Amino acid sequence: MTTITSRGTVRIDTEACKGCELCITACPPRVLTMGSDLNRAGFHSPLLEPGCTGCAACLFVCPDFCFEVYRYDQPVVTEVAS
Amino acid sequence: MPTLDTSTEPSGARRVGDLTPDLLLTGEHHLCPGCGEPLALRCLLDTITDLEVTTQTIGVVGIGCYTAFTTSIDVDLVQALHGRAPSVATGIKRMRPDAVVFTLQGDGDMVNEGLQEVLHTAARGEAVTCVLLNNGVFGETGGHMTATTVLGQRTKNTIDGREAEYHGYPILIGDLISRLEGASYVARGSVHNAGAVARTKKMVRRALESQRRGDGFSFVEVLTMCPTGWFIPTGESPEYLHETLGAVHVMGELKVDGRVKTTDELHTENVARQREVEARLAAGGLDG
Amino acid sequence: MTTIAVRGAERRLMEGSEAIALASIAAGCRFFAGYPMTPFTEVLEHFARYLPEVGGTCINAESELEAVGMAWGALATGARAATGSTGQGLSLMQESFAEITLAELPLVIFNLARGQGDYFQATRGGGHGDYRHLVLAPVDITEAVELTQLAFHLADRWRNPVLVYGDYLTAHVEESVSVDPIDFGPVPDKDWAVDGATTGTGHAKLLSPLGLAKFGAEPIGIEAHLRRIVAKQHEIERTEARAETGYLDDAETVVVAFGSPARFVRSVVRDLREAGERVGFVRPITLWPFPADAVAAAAGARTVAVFELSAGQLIDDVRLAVLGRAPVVGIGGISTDGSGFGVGRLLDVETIRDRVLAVHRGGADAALPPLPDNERTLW
Amino acid sequence: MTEREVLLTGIGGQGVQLAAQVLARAAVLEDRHVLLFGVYGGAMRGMNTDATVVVGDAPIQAPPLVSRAWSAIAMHDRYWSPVAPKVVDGALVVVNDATFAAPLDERFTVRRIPAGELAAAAGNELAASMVILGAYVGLTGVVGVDALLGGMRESVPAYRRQHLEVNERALRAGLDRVEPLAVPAWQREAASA
Repeated sequence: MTTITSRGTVRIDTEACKGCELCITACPPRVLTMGSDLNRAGFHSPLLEPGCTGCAACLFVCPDFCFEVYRYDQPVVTEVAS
Repeated sequence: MPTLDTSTEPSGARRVGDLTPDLLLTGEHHLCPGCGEPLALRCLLDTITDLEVTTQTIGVVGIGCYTAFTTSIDVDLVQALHGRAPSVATGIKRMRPDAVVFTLQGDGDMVNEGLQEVLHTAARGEAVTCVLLNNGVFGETGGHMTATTVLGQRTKNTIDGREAEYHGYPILIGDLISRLEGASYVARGSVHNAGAVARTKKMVRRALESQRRGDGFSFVEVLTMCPTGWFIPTGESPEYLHETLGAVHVMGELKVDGRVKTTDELHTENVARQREVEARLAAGGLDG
Repeated sequence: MTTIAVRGAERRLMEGSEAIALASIAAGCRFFAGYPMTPFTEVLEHFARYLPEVGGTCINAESELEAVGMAWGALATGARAATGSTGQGLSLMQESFAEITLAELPLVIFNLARGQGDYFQATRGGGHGDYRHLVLAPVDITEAVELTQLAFHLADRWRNPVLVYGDYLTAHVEESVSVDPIDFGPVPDKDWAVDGATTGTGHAKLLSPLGLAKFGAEPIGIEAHLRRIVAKQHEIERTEARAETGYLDDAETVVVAFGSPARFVRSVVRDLREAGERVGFVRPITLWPFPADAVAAAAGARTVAVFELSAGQLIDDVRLAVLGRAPVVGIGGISTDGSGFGVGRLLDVETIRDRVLAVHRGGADAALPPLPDNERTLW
Repeated sequence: MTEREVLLTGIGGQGVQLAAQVLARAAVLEDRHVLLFGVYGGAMRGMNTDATVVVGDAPIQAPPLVSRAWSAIAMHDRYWSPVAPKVVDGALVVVNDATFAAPLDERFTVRRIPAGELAAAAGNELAASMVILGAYVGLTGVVGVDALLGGMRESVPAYRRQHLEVNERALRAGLDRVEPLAVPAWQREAASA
């Protein structure tokens, strides 16, 4: 086991997402990946893995206004299999 | 790797960025996946909010994909004809000198159909801010060549790429405008990555501030992705923008306080800027 | 009391162009944009001179396209605004005219034309889509002062463009006139005008030719929007037609003419009446809506003659009004001078008299006398 | 309702348009109704310059291109021929003697004025049109002397103020040259003459 610290997190409006993947490449810590579920419009939307810094890069590049960005008062530590 | 719940508001956290700009009545829109126009629009609308000029702002919009936003932008708007927004903005500004007046046009609108409008408005030094969304294609008709399409760029009617001998050369509109005496602030930004968006937002802010000071004409060109019109995957469009349009339409503040910068100066600034953005992202954010 | 009111109120010699500018200002016009073109140019000059005196703005626009765009913007703020040109320049503005009409903005347009061949352009519109402009055609400078002010009133009342159609003579003849403000009554509030105050309140405004409404408001829909405009224009058609008529009761020949040439026709008809000839005239003051009832009243005559300085455009509307109850014959035609700006050989009292008499005596099939050999080369 | 028409003709530079302006403004000063239409397309290049002035006691009904004129002023004979048919029989025609060499139809009441000489004597030979206008006003009384001088002052642009005195002397020279009210424009003036 190892730990990953998240200084921030995001809320994602998956129904508004059109699956363009701009957020995936824009994310500096690379914690966004495309999910396999389809939303009602038939698009894939991103998933968040631990390690978000709350930098808001995803929000800046999202054409569909899907992201709401948060910074934790105290960083959140997630344990993951190494 | 586990995935986290992103459907609800987290506890023990403060919100640092909204879903939808305050000046949009709804975030829902029907522009294509990966379109850069909503990003540029966000820069503009958030800046109007930040500058606290909401109850004195009037916009004029041309005809393009972004026109779909006219019903959801919570700004007093006048719908103009293709190419004609700068003249309409002129009439508005002359009758309401205290208003903050902006135009929103695409490259087909501004640089093809209405080139003389924006040039004359700049030359007159009208205290309005013209915003150009430049993706090098007519997005709304399906990806046809415009006056800003760069050499080699594939469009529906330059299917093997734009050739100078056959299709002529692109117009670098920002550069052209920066040479006009009446233009006080001219900048060219982009929305191909988060750093570029943050920088573009700053340009819009400086342009609107210049207008409010009464310095003269201000202009922000924003390079935007059009993966549909470029016929490439959405994920590849930011890099395509940077390598193709961005290589010709060089980004940066082309004219500040009446001084025109050289292309070398812009390149130097761009390299420094890129380092700064990388450092800030590594440090945890662009909004600070 | 403004400087302009003092300027205009005293009866003095002024050319039509100046009278139009002063009458516009008396009507509250505070914005004008135009591009010089003979014989319209002096209208622009006078606006440029007088508007700043009342805190207004006149822009010497870089083209007609820009002139009409600027006026569009000024109108959007609720200001009374106008543009103008010669028919040729108006051709360039037609796209905007069409959209401004569909956006329901009260534009006033001055056409100081190179003749009467712009009748179709004025009454049918050179632009796209279903729209009409009210068209007022002054006979002289005194009437131009009145109709210019009426144009601003009607534009506001109907939220529809109004075109004032004059010519070289309207622009350049000088007459002793006074410009007294005329009160035509109240007009609706311009609650649609943009000033930025509703931005960010959730109730921002949108001035769109498509009848679009902001998100959350009751959507109108493009078809319903267009139908509403058409209904409005039917109401204009029903209520706003104006004409001057003379001697129709027992006239055997009725002459129809508009604008400056109608002044010549009126003079000819009066002279012929004094000589005992049973002739009459109808002068449409509004070209749209066309005063069909007034013209239909002429259908009792043996012959209806149309005098216009064009290949025959007004005559179509006259025929539609008369509906075959009397023969309608054109006694005008192409008439210009060597410069192309003026009005040419046909605009001559003796020539018109000969032509009216030919039809009066010989009926609709009568051969018209040839044109006199006195072509004017310059104006 | 009486309307008095005067057709003015000459070549560019002779002051035809100025004379028309002076007469029209003078009539407005007397509260008459006036129509003035000047035609001077090629005037700067020595071509024709014409004007129509109509003075009345009610709003002018005559069209701006008059076909039956009550009187005429001709500064030059070069463009007289298209004007002559529009002048009625017996009408007063005042001409500048030196530049109107052509014979004039006997159906007119002609007054030939040596306008150039009188203007030169008044201080500027270029003021010939003012001499002719003075003579015309003297003969017709279409306006009074005070109004005539007032109309002249209103018509001269600010940058030509230095000509006011010469113009006044020229107008008076014309007035003095003719028999007063020989062809009266108005009945009242004729009766009081």
